[in-house]
Amino acid sequence: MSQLIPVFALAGFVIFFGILLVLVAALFGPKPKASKMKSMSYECGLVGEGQETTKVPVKFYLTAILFILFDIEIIFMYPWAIAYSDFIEAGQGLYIFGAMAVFLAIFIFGLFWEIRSRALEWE
Amino acid sequence: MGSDIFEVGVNFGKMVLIFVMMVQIVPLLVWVERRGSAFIQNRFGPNRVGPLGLTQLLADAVKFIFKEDFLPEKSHRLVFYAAPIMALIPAALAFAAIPLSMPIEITQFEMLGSIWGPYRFVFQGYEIGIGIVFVLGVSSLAAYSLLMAGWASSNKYSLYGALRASAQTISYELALGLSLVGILLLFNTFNFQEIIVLQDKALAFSFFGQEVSLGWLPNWGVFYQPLGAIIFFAAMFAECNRLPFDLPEAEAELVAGYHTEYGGLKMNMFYIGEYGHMLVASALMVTFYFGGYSLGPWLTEETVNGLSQWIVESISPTIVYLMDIPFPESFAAIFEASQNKVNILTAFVFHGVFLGKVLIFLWLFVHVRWTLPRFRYDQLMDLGWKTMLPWALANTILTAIVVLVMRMN
Amino acid sequence: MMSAIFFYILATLILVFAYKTITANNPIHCALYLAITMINLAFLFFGLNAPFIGGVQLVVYAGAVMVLFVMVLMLFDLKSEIRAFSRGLFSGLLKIASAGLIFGILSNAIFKTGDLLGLASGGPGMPDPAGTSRDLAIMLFTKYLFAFEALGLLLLLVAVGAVAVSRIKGGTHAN
Amino acid sequence: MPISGVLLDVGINHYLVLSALLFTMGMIGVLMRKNVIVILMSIELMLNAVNLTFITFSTYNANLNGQIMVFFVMTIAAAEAGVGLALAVAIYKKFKEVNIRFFEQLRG
Repeated sequence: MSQLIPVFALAGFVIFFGILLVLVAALFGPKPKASKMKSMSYECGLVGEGQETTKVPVKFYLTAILFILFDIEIIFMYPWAIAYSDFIEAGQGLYIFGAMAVFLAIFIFGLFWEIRSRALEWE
Repeated sequence: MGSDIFEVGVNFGKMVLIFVMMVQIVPLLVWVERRGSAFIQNRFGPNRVGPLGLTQLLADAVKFIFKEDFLPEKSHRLVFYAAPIMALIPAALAFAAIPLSMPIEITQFEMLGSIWGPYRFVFQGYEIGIGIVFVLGVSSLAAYSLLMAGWASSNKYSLYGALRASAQTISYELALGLSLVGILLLFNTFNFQEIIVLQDKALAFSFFGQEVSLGWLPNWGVFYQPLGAIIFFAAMFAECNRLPFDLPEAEAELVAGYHTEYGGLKMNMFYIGEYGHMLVASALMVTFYFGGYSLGPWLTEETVNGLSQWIVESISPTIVYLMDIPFPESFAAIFEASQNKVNILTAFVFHGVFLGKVLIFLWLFVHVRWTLPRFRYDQLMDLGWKTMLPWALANTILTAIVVLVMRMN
Repeated sequence: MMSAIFFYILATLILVFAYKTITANNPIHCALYLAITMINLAFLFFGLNAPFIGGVQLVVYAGAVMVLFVMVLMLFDLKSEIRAFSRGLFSGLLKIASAGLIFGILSNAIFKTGDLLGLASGGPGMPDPAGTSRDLAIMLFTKYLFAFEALGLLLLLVAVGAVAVSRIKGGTHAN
Repeated sequence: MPISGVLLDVGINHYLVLSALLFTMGMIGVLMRKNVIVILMSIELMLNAVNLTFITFSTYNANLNGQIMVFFVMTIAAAEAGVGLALAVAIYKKFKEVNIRFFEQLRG
């Protein structure tokens, strides 16, 4: 709890500072007349298309979903790593290693299946 | 209640200091980067404004303030302005969780007519018990600022840049998170302070019941986890979107990536975020693998303590002697030698050690940028998923087996 | 005193952003507001002496799941919806009423049984925040080992399933 | 031993009421919204409300089972979001539609 007040204070301070910078930029900057050509999005001098016709590869999405699943598996390893030595000292080293070995086998199988199935190929 | 206010004041001061430290590292790093690249490429770099071009960045900052505040058409105003603010948050929050020097005990002392109680001062924004998970979680928020900036700009290159950047960030986060499991297996704690204390001694471990001791080496993580250190550092490059992983900003393809439409101070805020991320990366590298603020057997706490005791005791009488002017009684304490001053001086020496190590890694960031060419995007993703992730897994399994063999009796 | 103020600030933030999540017209705004809600909830978990769960909330929910949502929404049509809510005045009222009913039942249960359990005033004790992560890990790998392995299998199945869905005819990656 | 927790001053009921409010909001979102992805987000909101209840009871009872349950709930929620979004993307790619009304007509 007492650890959390500084976290919030810092977050609040950073947000305040950021808003201040944005405001300063808005206040001190010159304000020339807006024109159609100028406010167009910059796409290398061509007439800007904006994002409405943009086709985005869905590949990114598959990467994100695989990321979530592997991320959770990695997060599961953290408590294991923390308690590993405790188990070893209690004489249950092989038990805890075996418990994680099964999990890791599933993890490795999943990873290599994804690689084999070419789900992670980028052309 | 008084102590509460004292604590809140100290905390607030620390927060401001840490944030200022992060913001101030940016002009310094930009200067180092420009001069360093000029040095590497046999050019001059900025050398006109001020000595060695040092005030070039000050001039730049002034210029940034007076740039036009530009909002492209069809952009989403709120998200467009929120993205650069969001870029500042992860690095600042993560940096404040890293201990910058050893904690010091302040004994009771009297100043300005009142007594200030015993106080434990930590050179750390906040002592958070699960430091590693907290830092990982906070720095995973960095993907939002990229996505927000890219989407709100209403520019297709920005959108591509943002998607590339965020896909790259999250892909390398896996290798990053997995390479830390080895460190956790070794030290069995999430707490940065405890990790550093465990590294602050001579290298010693038991191997099949035999004590192996190498007194001349510190007990650093890098000696146990060389592969993990390499994977961690490479993943950190990708997390910071630095060359050779700076695909989101591949100029030839994507203009300037997700911050194409940003200018002036708002673009500068993205830079603060990026360099702040580099600072966090270096600090984490130092904390996990290179002993944090400690130097193990090369510079023990007793040595520094003795040294600072000598300094304080020899300097204080000199000042009192030299300043032979009557100053108010309440200020007299400032110039007297005391254990508190020795402790503070020691902490500052260790803080210097920490900063030195961090600077070495920051220079490495700059050096690598001007040494290696950029990856292609498919090579980048292949490296992350098919090379670094399996190697990080192998590192984890190997560490687990070795720890099991070594610690089982 | 301080902690009460802290709680009320967090609770207000959570409720405001949760409300924004379900009312914002643009789905991307919804996702961003939901991310802020989840970050605030993570801080609430830190305050409730569950720091590891708070960290996991940050890493998994705020750092992964919501990023996936935002990315998917960017792949979709970028125009905001013209009508975000389902139509029909009567059915709308019915829906609100049923949600209110659920809330009434829940709060009734909370206030009726709080005293019954003897938890409303302090409770028997809290877990020590320093030791919780390790105790949690030990419990996870003894009592809940089977569930843990089963979840590993579930994650594998979901990974395979996601790739399979993207491969089916008309799927995301069909040629 | 002094307990360093938020609950020092606010009772358990505050947390439970907050959780109930969040759950109700999530439920309203599920019922009222049309976009299937926003509905998935509302479900996440409801799951988060349940997590908050678990953590609250876990802390007040000094019992870690609740925290482990939250860990599992998070895993399942992430898996559910992944599969749900995969299906939504697949349907969107085929029919260009994310309205939940449209999903009723999918057959076979």
